[in-house]
Amino acid sequence: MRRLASGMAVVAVMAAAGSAGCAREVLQPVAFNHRLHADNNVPCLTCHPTAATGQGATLPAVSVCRRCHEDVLYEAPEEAKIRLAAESGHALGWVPVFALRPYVYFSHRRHVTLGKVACAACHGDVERRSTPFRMAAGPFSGIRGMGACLRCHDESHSPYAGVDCVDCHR
Amino acid sequence: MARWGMVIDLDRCTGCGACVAACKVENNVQVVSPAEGERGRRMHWLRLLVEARGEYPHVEVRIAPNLCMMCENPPCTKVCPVHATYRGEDGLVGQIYPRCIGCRYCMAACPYSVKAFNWGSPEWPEALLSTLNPDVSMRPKGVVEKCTFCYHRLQLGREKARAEGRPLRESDYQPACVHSCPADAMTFGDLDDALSPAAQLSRSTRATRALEHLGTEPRVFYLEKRDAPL
Amino acid sequence: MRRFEPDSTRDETLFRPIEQTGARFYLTVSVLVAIILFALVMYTRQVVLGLRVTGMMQPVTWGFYIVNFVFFIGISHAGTLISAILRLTQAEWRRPITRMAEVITAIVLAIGALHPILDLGRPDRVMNVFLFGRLQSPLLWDVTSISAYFAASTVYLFLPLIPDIALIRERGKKHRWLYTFMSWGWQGTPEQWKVLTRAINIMMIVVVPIAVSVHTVISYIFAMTLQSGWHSTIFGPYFVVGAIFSGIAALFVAMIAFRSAFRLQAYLKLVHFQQLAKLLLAMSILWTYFTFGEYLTGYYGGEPEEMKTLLYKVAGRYAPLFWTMVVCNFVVPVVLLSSRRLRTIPGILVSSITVLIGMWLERLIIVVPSLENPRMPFPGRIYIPSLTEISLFTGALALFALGFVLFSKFFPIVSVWEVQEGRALGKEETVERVESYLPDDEVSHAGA
Amino acid sequence: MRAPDPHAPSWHPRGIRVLQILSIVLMWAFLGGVVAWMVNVVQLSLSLGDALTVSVGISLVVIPVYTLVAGVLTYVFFGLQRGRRDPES
Repeated sequence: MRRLASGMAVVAVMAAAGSAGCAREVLQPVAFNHRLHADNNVPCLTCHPTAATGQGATLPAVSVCRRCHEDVLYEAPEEAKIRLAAESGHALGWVPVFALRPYVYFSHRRHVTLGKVACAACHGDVERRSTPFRMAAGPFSGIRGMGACLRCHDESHSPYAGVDCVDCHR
Repeated sequence: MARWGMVIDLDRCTGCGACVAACKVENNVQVVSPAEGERGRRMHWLRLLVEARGEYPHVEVRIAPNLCMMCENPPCTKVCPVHATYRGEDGLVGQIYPRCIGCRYCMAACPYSVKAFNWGSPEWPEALLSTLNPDVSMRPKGVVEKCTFCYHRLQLGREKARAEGRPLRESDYQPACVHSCPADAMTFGDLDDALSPAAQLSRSTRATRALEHLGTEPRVFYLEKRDAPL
Repeated sequence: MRRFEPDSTRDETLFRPIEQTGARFYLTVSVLVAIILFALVMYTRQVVLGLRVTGMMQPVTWGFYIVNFVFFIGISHAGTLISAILRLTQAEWRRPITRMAEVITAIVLAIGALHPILDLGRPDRVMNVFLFGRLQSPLLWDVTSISAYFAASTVYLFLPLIPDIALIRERGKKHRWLYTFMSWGWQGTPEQWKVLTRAINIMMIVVVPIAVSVHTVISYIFAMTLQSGWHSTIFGPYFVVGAIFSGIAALFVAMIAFRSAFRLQAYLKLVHFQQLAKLLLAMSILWTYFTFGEYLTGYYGGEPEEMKTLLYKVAGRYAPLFWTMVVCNFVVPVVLLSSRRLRTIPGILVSSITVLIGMWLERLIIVVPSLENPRMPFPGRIYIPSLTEISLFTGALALFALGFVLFSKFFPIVSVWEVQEGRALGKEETVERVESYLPDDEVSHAGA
Repeated sequence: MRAPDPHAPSWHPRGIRVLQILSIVLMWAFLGGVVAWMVNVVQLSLSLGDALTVSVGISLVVIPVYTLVAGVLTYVFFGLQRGRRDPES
């Protein structure tokens, strides 16, 4: 069975239109610089380890940051926020920017560990990003709708890249 | 591709309802208030069919778990106006909640009455929230849902087998109802694999299928009671 | 070609309701609007709370909304189908009737088509039908067929309206720009008449098969499933017959209402009613024949699940409704309409109302008992509609009445030019036509 | 709105003309919508291997019916324009 090409395109367009309208601009608690970390050879999985083992790639808790930022590395005010949060015992409060809708099932483990899909394939060039994400999770924000999934799932002939609706919508 | 199917031995079934409970918990099936339940809005993906046959004093009570029959020729998928219910690549009948418009035509067309409709928004008591299965979505109000043969378990099984670099084994994939049956009345497996217990039981002379005359070709077999009057 | 000039100064009675607005009009409209607003509130509540505000449940997943859908679409057949048949057969008595029949179709079709949306659990996803539609589903057959019928019957209502719109424009008493716009430059020249007559002739032929297809595919919603009481081959024609039957009854009610409200006694005479009543009588008998055939085959076959539903209808819980339906659809119309003495306007009104009730019951008896008796045993449930469903039903009826009242405020409810044409040419044409039927006499035959 | 002289235009004739043309364009836009819908549905059934013959068959009936209705309407519209006594007014 081959998949819904045109219908999906329509939905993707509508979703794009919807996300443009719905995504709200937010301020991340820390002006996190992905580029700086990547350049210092910190791979994605260091801070988002569940991407390899679980369903979701979670946002790091303060304790994860503190593994490196226990002591003062830079005289940067952003780094100070981490120490402050750790001392006060408050969570950092990252605002998720890649959020799945509740009716979509996506396993990071299945893609990252089993499928050997690079993070950038879906998340884009995060490694080259020096400013924090500004848009909060709206419908399909960040991920470019179901069309983005189908780009791999339609063309890859791997027996595991299923294109059955119930694979993701169950 | 495996042809997943189920055999339910009515001789072993005690009607304890473990499968019903297991199904509800596994699949986050909405729990409705007693008042709504009285109004006929109880939701089940699997329910116990209690049927009294014959006339007094020759009465026989037949209890059978009733779930989606995963028909090879499903009457429900034919009538869906929007591709929300369809027969997937595994031959299992799927229901796609984000697509469903809630017209309930599939429910009207299903001769087994196994589809359930979300008459209202699901309301979960605080205490139950932590018991929800993260592998299965919570359906919004206004869509039709039904048994999936615990499709998420098939996916988890496949994933496990792949991680271990071996083919999928029957033990990797058992629906929650089969898993929970204390009387061992339910057998699940590949009906095309001659060695699988499910396939062997489905070829038993006691094996029947519900409403066979309709030509829906269900994948759920019932083994009639041995002492059942004809 | 013989032509006549419609006269905007004659038939004042037909123009009066458009140009004079009385207190009664405002009263009617405000009552109807109030009923509709209440229904709207109830529907909003349903959208917010979900379908649990209705009386539907497992396994009776279709109730009033689908019943009313079938009922309203059925009535729509009044309209265009009857008007087209009467035009096709050149029935001279059609002239004051056709317009009303066509209006019924256009209004009731729009209301009926709304009902499946009322029934949806997710009305916000109704666009999925267009984005991801599946022509294998009988529901999509309905969407295509009903929208085609709506388009065709609206055109069929509009075309014969053009000369009348021009007449109102000439009178120039009201919204001149509206009537100028809608009359499309009509001046009544011979070429324009030729074009219009040809178009009406095409449309009246086109509209008949479309109308038949509409109710056929509505019956297929049920007949295509395997449910007992639904899975029947005669459902297509059975539904079409029922549709025309209820359509004529609705037409009668509208005719009688407008006759007394607008004082149209001079236009809608007893003879018009009696001619159409014969058609109603014929449809009553045809409907009874179909019902008999449908139930006898089910009964004689005696398939257990079929029998369960059948007995539930005729001797079980639905028996009172079933036999009321038989009385309403067969006994009352046959008694009242077959005797010349009883075929009066009150008699026709009574039988039309009973037919409407009976046909509504027929739709109910088709939809609900089959669902209350699924093939697999299900703890017995009885469908009782909730206030939401009842108020939406009354709302739909009020919307129908409002549509009719508003139409009659803008356009003549009796086709002025057709009545005048009948006066000017009808007699002559009929004589000519009848003469053409008669055997030629020996002399002229020999001469030819 | 009520002009004393019934022949005096109470609305700019060109505005009405535009509205009339718009109404006929609307009918064709509707037809276009139906055709697009049918094409989409047939395409879907093709990509899903889902009752293609039925879909093509139904669309082959539906599209001509709509075209006919739109055609009749257009025929009347232009027929009435051509048949006017004073075409320029």
